[in-house]
Amino acid sequence: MDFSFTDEQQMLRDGVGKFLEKSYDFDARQKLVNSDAPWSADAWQQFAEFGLLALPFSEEQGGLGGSISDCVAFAELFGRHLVIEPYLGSVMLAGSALAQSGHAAAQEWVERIVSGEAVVAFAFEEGHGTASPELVAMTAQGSGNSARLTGEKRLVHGGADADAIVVLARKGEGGPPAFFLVEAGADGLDARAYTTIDGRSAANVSFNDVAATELEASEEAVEKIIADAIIVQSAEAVGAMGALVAITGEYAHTRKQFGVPIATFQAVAHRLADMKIAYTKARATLIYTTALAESGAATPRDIAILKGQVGKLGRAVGEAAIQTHGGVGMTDELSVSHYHKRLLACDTTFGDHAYHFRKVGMG
Amino acid sequence: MDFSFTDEQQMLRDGVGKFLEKSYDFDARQKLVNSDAPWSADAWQQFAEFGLLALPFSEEQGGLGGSISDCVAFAELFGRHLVIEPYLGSVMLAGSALAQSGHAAAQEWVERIVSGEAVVAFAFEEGHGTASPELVAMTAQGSGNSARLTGEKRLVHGGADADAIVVLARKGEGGPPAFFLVEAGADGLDARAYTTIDGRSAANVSFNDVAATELEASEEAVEKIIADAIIVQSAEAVGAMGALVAITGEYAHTRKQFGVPIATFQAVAHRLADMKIAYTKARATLIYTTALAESGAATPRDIAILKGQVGKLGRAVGEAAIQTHGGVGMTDELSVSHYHKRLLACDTTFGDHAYHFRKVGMG
Amino acid sequence: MKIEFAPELEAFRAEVAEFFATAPTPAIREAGRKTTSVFAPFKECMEWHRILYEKGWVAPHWPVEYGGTGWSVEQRFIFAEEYRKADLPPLLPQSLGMVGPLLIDIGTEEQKAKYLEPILKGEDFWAQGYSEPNSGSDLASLSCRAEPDGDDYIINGSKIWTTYAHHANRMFMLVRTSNEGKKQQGITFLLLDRIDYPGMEIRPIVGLDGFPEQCEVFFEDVRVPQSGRVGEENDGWSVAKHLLKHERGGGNAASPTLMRYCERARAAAAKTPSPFGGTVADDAVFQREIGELEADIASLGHFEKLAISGHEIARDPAFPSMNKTINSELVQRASVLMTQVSGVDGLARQLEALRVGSNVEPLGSEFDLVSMPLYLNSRATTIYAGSNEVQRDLIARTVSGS
Amino acid sequence: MKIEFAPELEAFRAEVAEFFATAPTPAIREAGRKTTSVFAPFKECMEWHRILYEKGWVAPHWPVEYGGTGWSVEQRFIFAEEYRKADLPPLLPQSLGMVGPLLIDIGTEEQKAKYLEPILKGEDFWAQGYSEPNSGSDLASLSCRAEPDGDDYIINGSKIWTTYAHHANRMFMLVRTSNEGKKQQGITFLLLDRIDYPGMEIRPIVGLDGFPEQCEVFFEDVRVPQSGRVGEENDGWSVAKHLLKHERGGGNAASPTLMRYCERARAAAAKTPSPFGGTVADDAVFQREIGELEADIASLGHFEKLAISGHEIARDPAFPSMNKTINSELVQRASVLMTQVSGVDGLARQLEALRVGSNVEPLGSEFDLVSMPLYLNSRATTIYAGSNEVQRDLIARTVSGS
Repeated sequence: MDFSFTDEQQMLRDGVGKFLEKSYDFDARQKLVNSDAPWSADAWQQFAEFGLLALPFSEEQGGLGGSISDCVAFAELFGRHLVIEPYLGSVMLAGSALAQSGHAAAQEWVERIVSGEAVVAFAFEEGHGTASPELVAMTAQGSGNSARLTGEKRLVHGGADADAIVVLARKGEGGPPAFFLVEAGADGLDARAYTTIDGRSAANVSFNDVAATELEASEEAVEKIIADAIIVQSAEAVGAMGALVAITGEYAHTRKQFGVPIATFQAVAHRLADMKIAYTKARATLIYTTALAESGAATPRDIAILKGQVGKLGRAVGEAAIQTHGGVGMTDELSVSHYHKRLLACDTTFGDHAYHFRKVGMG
Repeated sequence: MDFSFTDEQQMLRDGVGKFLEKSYDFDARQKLVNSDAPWSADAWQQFAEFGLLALPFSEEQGGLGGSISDCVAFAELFGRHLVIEPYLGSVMLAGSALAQSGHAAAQEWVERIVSGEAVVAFAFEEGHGTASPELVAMTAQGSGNSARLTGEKRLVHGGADADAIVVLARKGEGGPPAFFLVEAGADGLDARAYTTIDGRSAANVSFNDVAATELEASEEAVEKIIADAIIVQSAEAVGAMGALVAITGEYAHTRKQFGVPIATFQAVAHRLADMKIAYTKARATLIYTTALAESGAATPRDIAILKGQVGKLGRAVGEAAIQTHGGVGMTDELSVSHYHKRLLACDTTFGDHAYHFRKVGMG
Repeated sequence: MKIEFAPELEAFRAEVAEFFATAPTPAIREAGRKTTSVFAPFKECMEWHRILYEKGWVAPHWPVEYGGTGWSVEQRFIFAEEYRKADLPPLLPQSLGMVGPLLIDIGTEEQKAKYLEPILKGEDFWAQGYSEPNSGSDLASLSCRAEPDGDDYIINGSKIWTTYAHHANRMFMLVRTSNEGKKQQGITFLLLDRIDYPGMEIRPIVGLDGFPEQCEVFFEDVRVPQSGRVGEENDGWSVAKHLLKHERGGGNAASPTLMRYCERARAAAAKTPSPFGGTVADDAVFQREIGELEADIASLGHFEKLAISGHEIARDPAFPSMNKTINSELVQRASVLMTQVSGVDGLARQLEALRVGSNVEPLGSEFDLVSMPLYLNSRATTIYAGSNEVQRDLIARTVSGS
Repeated sequence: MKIEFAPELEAFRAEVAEFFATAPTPAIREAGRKTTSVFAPFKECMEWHRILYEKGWVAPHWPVEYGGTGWSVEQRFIFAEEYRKADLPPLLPQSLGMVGPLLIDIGTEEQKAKYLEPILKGEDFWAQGYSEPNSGSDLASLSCRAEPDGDDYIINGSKIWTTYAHHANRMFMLVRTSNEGKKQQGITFLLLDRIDYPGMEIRPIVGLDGFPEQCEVFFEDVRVPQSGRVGEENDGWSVAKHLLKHERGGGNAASPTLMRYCERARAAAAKTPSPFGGTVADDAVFQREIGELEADIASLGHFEKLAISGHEIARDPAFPSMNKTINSELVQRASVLMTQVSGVDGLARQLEALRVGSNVEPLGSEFDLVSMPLYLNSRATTIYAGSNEVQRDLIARTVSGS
């Protein structure tokens, strides 16, 4: 067993980390969130230069043939810096859906994603919490190059700004879930854009008999793409948890009440201990599950355990961080509340911890 | 609204309390539990003299026409002193079942219960947790004076020592639950006696075509008798919780570690605070629900809330008391663990807190 | 023990329900439904305040001679229950629940004559100036300074977490008038007639939910009259402690609001498909969780009713702290349950749609619009008015074996 | 990152499973099923210890040169998993997990030569004498005194919570040899060759589950040789701290035992009717709860496997305390779930039926026989080996921002 990052992965982390420290500190991030831009084109270009946009794709497709642990390696840093760019949607989800398709148009889109030229959104959620592909209800009419989509997808990150959208929908009434490609500006496509609580550009996208191209995909391929996205999103969440442990520890040793640092109060100290335990548990599960996935051995149960644990523990760490900070933890000005909102969003998407724990319990 | 005990109730509490302080301290109780006697005949006789055995019965039946709040008034003290006598089974349950019946034999048994001459057990549980009369499966054949019972009842307090047993069983296949009277020593009756974790004499009782007398009872009467028993048992549990708060507070202010009383450690102090909050909540719900029942207005939901809260909070208080005491809390020698085991038993019988909360949630 | 269920009470309930069904304007109703905090939208809340004043129902918990209603405990609970059922904006606590009762208890006749009626009428709204950037849980360490100067004090320093100061016209506050002795000893309680004295500056603080609910208030050589002092100079700590009882313990019962959150969660759950089949409302796990929450809220209600009836429970010195602790943690639990029902539909930031009078349609249901802001805002309940850590310290001090 | 799933490992698993299926006697199997504590029934446990010794598998975590197996991390986990699946009694930790590894690390050559082999062979069983009636969490305040006298020490005082002292033939202990300086400084770590030295008295303590698992040990002028000292005089605290790492962190992984509890709970639940219809195993609430518990146990397993593989996580100074905290709280949660499945059938006190070799039939199933004693006994897990309060203090000390 080996659960450490390779030297190459460590180098990638160092490089990405230095860039984010320098160009993506919390103030810069907040300026970006509060701007009209859906994300930073500069940062995206920089990610392309680091090879992040090419990482998960095969060399034949112009990618770097990276593995899931490569993605985890830098995704922790994305979490630490609250990166809002649609990496998960465009690269891990839409990109992987396109890459596994033999369709010529799909291959072109992959190239454009890899080069940073295009961003493709991924439309999955249908409201309240579409935890798994098996819960997707939207149904495509027709197939191949002449499929038609009708219905609504919610929380589509980058849905109003992307160059195309990959939609997960059923192949005909009662059919299996499959991917469909829709180009931006297609007739009948309408996106209502908004910002999420975690500072991302998203949209609820309605489809009114929209022309789409079916990207053939096996059920296993769909499941694997979602599972890999869950691992990478979990890495982001674990990165955010680590940041909160550090920030809160620092604050508790600095902030004085009753003449002493609040870390000297046992109630505060024990909360810090619980935060560290939660972070350590979540990180251990992230790393182990990544190694399992890397070995091709991660089961749906393993993924459910990871998603459930990171969701539950992330929430707990966020709430503890706010409580320890007191009033200032409640403000928009400090990063603490933004980390917490990111962790809430990670818990909520792709099924929250209650959903996944129950799946584990169902055996 | 008035939620206080009346002067008369307060006098009863004072009298019973003084007796228990004097004759039923923890050492005496442990001696009794570890003896061969199923309970203390002396204490039972004393309860008769206080009128406790007559309290819930009407004056026409030789009782005192007391109310549910009268019973709650002294039952808290039973809990505080970990009284093991089968008051709940013989008086609140079997006694009330007999008292509501028009049957002549039943009336005679009531008189013998009131005088302290006889103890009657109540057979309800059928294993793992028979939370409600509607879950009783045992079915009587025949009816009236010639009913026959076959099956097993578990956790029958005093089941091997009582002079008779009142059994809750269905009136024929799919029929409503009703009470059946079986005399001790009846053919086909077999009791396997044991002591419970909370020091009570109980038995698993098997019925092999045993002759029984049906005590006609409406479903409402059955429900009311169980509800009243739940209130009285909850009062015992609340009394036990109050004792644990006091004992643990005392210990935390006496026991020193690191040169200071452990109560000065915030983790211990906050646990004491949570114990007090739990006790106060449980007691408020006990008192309010008692007042509701006294006014004839307690619904099944009210009873489920009481049972659930006392079960959950009692467990939490017991566990906190042991943790605060550390090693000595784990011993048979101190009362702490015995209170906890009593609270566990109260939670477990008549449906645990998880059952009742779910009933509340079902609306 | 007894509880009255007299027929008159049902008539009273009908009267209250009728009034709530007819008196509020549409904007007030909207403000009620869009309340995502202890503090309702200011403008509509004060409109509603004035309507209740006209009706004579604005301060049921005040003594009759000062404008209270003289209702029985049962009536007060019926009023609170109907109030919550109608989803009306809760009245703001600073004036009616805090400074008003304080002045009734220990104000001078002049202070009562001057301040109580404008509070009742909804003409005045008071801000509370207690916390400072370096004095949160350790309130007694406050350093905002008032120097006597003739008949005035000159104030220098700052206050923080001054809820709705940007809406207030008056302010009560704690200032340091002496550094001698224990830190609790040199504190004075002041009433400020105006919140726009020269040298005062108010800066709203945007919260994690995106709203400017709290403020920071800066004082630079602000001259205020000494006649605004409540109690003696340097005795403000005991005045503040007296007031805390109202803040933490008294005022309005919280359980009807909490039960209303559960009702709203149940209604939304009945329209929400469960990933395990059927609706969330029919799901066993949801029922298990909301059942426990409702049981805990019921226990809080029992606790409140016992207290209001004069039961000994309310004389426990830990009562206000227990009340605050239980209530604040239940608000958080209820709001977590609400966000769980909303799921991903709670993740959109919809500040504009939340504004009363907005013509922006919410993305999902009105429930999904409020659940997340309510959850986020409720993280403050265990922090403000004495953090729950401080409350547990206080409660623990009342637990001793002998 | 990678995890090996080599075919050899499956062969190893088969070999282990085959051995566990054939080697234990019926009494050993019964002892395994009736284990309701960290500490299995003594007699059968030591029988099993000796069988494992013969096989060469008694101390997988020891270095090969001292009798370890030299297995890979994967093999150790496979061994632990198969061990738990077979419901075999866990070996007692005091000798194999505590004093043995300590002596391997820092014992003299004489001590190693004398003590390690009898531990491996199961000839010796060591008791641990740390706590005293007035020194629980504050272990360093211990006062049991050892006065040097020629080549000996004379011990006076007492020890408590000395698990299985009534079964032991040797004992390691902490004694006070000096009152100078900080209280940690005057402590010495001693090995006692016998537990029946003149002046020693052992009194078992009956626990809340009814069993005499713990003991009190009294010393009155007990003369023991100084050659039993480990480390320097007055330096016993650092020796004890070193040992604590083995006690809290290392030794055997706990997650397979915990997962086995879940398996047993699931099997019992499948035979238990739910009051809401069907069996408890099919119930959504049960599934929700056991799913969360199993996920937490899985995380502990991940944590353990990372640590054993040499990941940096194991070098965190908080590692032993985190491991102890997580593990102990999961044992408690698992046992609560087990008692919930048993329901009222867990309320009977069945000490006699629990005895290995008893001919008393349990009242219900074997599961119902063990669930409540296991729950009751597990209340100690958050108390012993450094209470979880102390562990959290230690963990918190490793959290600082910079």
